[in-house]
Amino acid sequence: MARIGVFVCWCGSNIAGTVDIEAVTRAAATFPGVVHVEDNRYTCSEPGQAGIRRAIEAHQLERVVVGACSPRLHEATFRSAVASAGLNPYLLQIANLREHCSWVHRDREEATAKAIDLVRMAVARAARLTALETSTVPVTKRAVVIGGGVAGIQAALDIARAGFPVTLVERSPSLGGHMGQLDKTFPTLDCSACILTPMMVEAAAHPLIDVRAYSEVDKVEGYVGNFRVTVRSKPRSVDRAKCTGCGACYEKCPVQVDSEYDLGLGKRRAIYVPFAQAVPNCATIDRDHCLYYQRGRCRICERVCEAGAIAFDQLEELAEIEAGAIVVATGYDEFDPAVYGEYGAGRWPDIITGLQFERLVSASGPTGGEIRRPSDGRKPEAVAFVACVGSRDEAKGKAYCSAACCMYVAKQAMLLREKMPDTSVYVYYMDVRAGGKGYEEFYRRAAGQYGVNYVRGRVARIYPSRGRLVVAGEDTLLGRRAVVEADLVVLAAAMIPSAGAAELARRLSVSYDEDGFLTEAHPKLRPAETNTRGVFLAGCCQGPKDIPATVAHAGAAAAKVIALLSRQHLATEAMTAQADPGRCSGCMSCRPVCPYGAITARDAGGLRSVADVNPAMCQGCGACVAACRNGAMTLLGYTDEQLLAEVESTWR
Amino acid sequence: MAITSGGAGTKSAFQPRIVAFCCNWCSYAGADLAGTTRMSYPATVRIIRVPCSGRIHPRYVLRALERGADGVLIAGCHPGDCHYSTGNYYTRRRLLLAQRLLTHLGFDQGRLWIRWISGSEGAKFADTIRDMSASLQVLGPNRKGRDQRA
Amino acid sequence: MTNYVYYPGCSLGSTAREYQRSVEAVAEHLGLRLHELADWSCCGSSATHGAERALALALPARNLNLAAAAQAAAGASSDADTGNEGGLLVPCAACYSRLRSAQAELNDSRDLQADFDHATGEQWLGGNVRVRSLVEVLWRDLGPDAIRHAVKRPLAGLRVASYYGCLLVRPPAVTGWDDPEDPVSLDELTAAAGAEPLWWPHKVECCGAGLSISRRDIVGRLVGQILSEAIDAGADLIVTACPMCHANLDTRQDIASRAAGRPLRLPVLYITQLLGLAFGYDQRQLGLGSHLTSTAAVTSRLSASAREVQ
Amino acid sequence: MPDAGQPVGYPAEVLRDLQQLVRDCARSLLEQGEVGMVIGHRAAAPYGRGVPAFVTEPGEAGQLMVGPQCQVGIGKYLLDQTRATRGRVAVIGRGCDILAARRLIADNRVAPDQVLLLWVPCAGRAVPEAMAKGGAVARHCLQCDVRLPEPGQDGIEIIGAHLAGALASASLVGEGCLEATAPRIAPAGPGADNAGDAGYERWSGWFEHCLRCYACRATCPACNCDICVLESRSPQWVERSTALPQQFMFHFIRAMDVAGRCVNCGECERACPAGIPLMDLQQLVAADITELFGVERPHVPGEHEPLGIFDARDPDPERPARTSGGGALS
Repeated sequence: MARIGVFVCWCGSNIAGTVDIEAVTRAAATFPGVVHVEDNRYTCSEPGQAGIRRAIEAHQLERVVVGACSPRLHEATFRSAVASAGLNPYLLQIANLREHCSWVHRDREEATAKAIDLVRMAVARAARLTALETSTVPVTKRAVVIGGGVAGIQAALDIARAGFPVTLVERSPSLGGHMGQLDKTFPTLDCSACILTPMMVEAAAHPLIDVRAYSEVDKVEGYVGNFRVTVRSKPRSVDRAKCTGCGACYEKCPVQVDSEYDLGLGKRRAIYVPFAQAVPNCATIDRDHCLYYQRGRCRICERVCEAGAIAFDQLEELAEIEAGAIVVATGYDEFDPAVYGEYGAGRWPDIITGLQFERLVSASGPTGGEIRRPSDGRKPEAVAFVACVGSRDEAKGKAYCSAACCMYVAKQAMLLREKMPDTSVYVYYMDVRAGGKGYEEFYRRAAGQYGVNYVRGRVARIYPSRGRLVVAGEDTLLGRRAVVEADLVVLAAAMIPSAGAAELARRLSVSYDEDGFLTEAHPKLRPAETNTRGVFLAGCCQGPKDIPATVAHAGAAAAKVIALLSRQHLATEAMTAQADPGRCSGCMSCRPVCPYGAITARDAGGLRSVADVNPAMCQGCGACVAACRNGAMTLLGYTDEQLLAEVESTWR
Repeated sequence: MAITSGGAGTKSAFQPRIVAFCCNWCSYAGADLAGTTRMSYPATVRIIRVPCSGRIHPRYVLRALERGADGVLIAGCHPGDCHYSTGNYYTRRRLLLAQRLLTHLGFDQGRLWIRWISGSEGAKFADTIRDMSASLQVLGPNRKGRDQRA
Repeated sequence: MTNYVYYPGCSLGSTAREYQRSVEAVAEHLGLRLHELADWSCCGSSATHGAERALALALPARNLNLAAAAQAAAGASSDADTGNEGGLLVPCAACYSRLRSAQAELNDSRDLQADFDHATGEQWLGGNVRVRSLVEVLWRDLGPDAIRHAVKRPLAGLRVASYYGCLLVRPPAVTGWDDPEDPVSLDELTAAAGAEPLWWPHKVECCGAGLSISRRDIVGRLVGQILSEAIDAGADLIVTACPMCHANLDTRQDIASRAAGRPLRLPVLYITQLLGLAFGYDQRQLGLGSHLTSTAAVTSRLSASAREVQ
Repeated sequence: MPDAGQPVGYPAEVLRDLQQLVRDCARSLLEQGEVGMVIGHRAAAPYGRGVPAFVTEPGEAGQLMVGPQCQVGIGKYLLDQTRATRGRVAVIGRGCDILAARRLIADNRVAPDQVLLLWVPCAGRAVPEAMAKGGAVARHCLQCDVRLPEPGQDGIEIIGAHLAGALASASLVGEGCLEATAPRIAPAGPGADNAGDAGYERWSGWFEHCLRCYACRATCPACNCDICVLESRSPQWVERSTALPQQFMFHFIRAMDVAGRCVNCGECERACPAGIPLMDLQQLVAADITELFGVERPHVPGEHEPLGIFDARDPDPERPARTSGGGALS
């Protein structure tokens, strides 16, 4: 039987006022294993802690029970006191005599009786406590950021500026993401490229940032502090070191292809740089369309390239990167409005999406910023915007609100009115959601001084008639049909997680919701973290966001990464689950309930496999213990023996 | 619960015994808050602190009754707010089923309470203990599955 | 030869005789064996389903129960997963919609089933009767190719606006065999018959049949818009599969013209009449004479194009 | 009314054909070396009851039998035999035997590639005592929905599919035995005989006779741990004593651990020497799982255990349980 010391705290009159301390100490002395009892006015005070240390030495105490305030207040305090006396800090048990007793009961007799019970429970539990050690794992001082849009760039820059190396992985040939396609940004109407380009350039130039564009994450192994990320770099067929981005190659290239950057509104060549400010400014050959790869001849680009950068035989490269933390910034895609047959997107060329309109209005766009109909190049006399296409529609689209559309529609409407004051602009909307600094004012300006006609109601049908587009909807405020003849219709399509995000999430064992957005660790308190320790979220991969929210989110993720990477070692939880390989029969019922993917099946030989908990990933919730039928799984610090000891001693 | 009599202090003939398993992050904190805001509830409850309600095996319920409890409270974070994100969802399934099983065996459903109490719901914790005590007083002492030594 | 339990519905015996006749002709030509449902009664659509929900469920449910029995007897499959065999064939879009909706509602709720049992004194058995629209059967079971092969006289040069109306393909949860907003089944059938289907915007706009008697002003406007769009699209005629729509579009062209402020004259045929022509049946067999708006334009055009062929 | 000799349900000729098919199948499997062992049933003296047969030689295949006399479940023997046998092990059994095998596979106790499952149509397991009174099958067989093989399941072959029809319509209960085959406990609830005190007394009555022989655990395919919590001394959940509280704890723990994993094979109850209606209890729990969590056929081992997953819309103990929409007619 372990030698137990009990320390009862008066907490001034907070406990002593209602609880008969003397009676408690008298009772405590009779509990099995108790060899020393004392009481202090304030056990948490320096003299009080000194008393504990003295007693541990004087009476060779092996367990310490403190009857005082809530362990949520002073557990840490007393643990260090116990530790300073050379005892393992986890050999301490606290009885909550204040919050759970003296403060909630008025009757001295009842309160005292309960206090005695609480101390008995604590003593019984203490007798079964075991020494626990927090092991540590080293931290690889590098972060991998997946996704090179504004979120990824922001996160990468913040981390690099704090002095940690970053690998920035981007799927497409250039950084920039969707923000790089935008013309102006709300609510300031400043030029998107003007704020994004410097960030892209700094990221590319930063000595600590290794930009790997035209690359994808193949595999992720390991755990917090010790990830191994396999990055596959697709062959550009151009030597990045030699290419100067002069453009000679794509001026001469004979093949024309729809430009991804211009969303099909403009053309690019088979060898191309997606856009003028692309980073890295290096050409890429689209092997699916290049004549040489398809038919074996041409090679004009090779001839005209003075730098001799063309490398037709380039192979894809696999790189394994050791990293301590991972930031997911995979962003969003546009919802395909073709789902709405009644809107005719995809059938009629003059019905376009919000992102396409950005290209149409952008000076770097296919029309040089002149707004013309894709069909006949005519300038539209009337333009209709339809908000919430795919958003807030459980029937055909997504249940959620895409957050940015209301504002960008207002912005696009303003830009239109600025460029062509004679063009009338209509906006069909459900509600205008302008919850952001300066947003409501911005929307008011659009509807007011810019003279944009806002029509509250959903559009039922859009169809061509006499060379124009009839937008038939309802004005729910006036309660009548609202039919408009427009020359151009812009559908504000919903944001959905970018293609492959869910697949990536599975590789990271990060959960995602039914819409495919990655799940944060806590909706309010840990919005940039995931339940997989060491994996963080930035931007729209977690849910629809506008640029300010995305940048803030990315900064938050970066801060978490910096905090993690600035540690030499990570202390693992001391109170983690542990599978007894001798008892485990390998049914793995524990695995699905673990929110951290910390449990794996380990071959135990002889056709047997057993559960194995990675202490670095385990957070000690104990769900696996309740899922385990035969008691092979235990949670250190909350073992069945310890809890049962409490249950069995609740009443005399 | 309709009955609210038999609150703190009343020395009625029978004072029920409640064993409460509270998750550290929400319900245990809620109980703390009830204290710091000086609420009062009957001294009928003994709280056992666990990291998450998901740690609790249904076995504990019967064991508590076996060892003299008249009622058992399992308290965790509200569904969706679990500190470990999903623990209490499993608790909900497991203990709802345990409750059914107990009734199939002839136990009174009212012996097991499952409640979601957040760290800010000190009042809810106090009310829960008050209501539970009252209804257990109506049910009377638990004989079923009870070890006579307890 | 495929067997179908056949539910004609009230209109096919009265205002839509020509639909009845053309359906039978087409069925015969395509080898669909129709067994009329014995003792069938009103499906509860139009008047009832707006008036009283209880009756609007009890009436169709009764017919579905009969169908279940009939199917069992006829040995036609009543099992959803045995492919394209059999089912309860309903030519009228309104009847089809009512029967399907009621069935879905009852299947979803034990309480409603109990109420039905209570109300009718029989037990709900209609749960897995396959209620099939005629168009669905022609388009899905047989398919455009089969139609194409059955064609004797291609309707070359005929420009057709297919009008689906509100009930044929809606709501998707209940029908689910064609796009509710941009359906194509009728268009593909007309194309199979050698005619030229036109894309036009008012395929599924409401024609106001429900208000045909009470609010002629509204009906005039709605029919006016539909006819104008069809005419502007260059249609020679409209085809439909709904007696309600047909009656409305066919008989309201005067007030429609008044409402639109332009003369609107356009023949409205049932899809089966159109197919019948392509299959070589003559106008009388198909009841082409019984329309208020003359179908002469169509038939003359056909004979014209036929002559060109010779 | 069939006489005592003739088995309930199985028409004699069907039984004969089925038996032949089973023997031929087993023989060829062993001859071709497809498997190292076939687990089935063989007749044992003196009453000709079916006992487990572990056939390793083609010559022995002739001793295999099928039918109502085969009361013992054989699926769980895979646990030992797959470890003891070189080559795959085949189970030729009824739906419940197949489910038992699938339970072991789902629990990672047996590797799918170690076993070959052959599903034989079934008309229930006879209850020995009922033979005299015209014959009856075990109560849980009446609720059984896997008597006839379900085609198209990978890793499972079907024997005698063409004979299933004949068994589908088979009568399962002789007139003399209707009462004997009625469930012994009804769902708890208003008026139910095991609700509240009355129910507790009934269970006490049953549990008083529990010998703690562990036969229920030994035969249960869902109880397949190598080391059992019911025997653990630390933590000690159940004492060796057979005092009533310990009995309740014992059976509560077992019922809870098997909840959502029980394959409805009825082995626990068949093996129980004290005649405790353990299967009825499990069926109540299974019904709860379906009602509470919308899990259909919880006795069929699936990808997840019902208690190993959750649905955010599960009924909440703080709010009254979901109810179906109110009626519109009448």
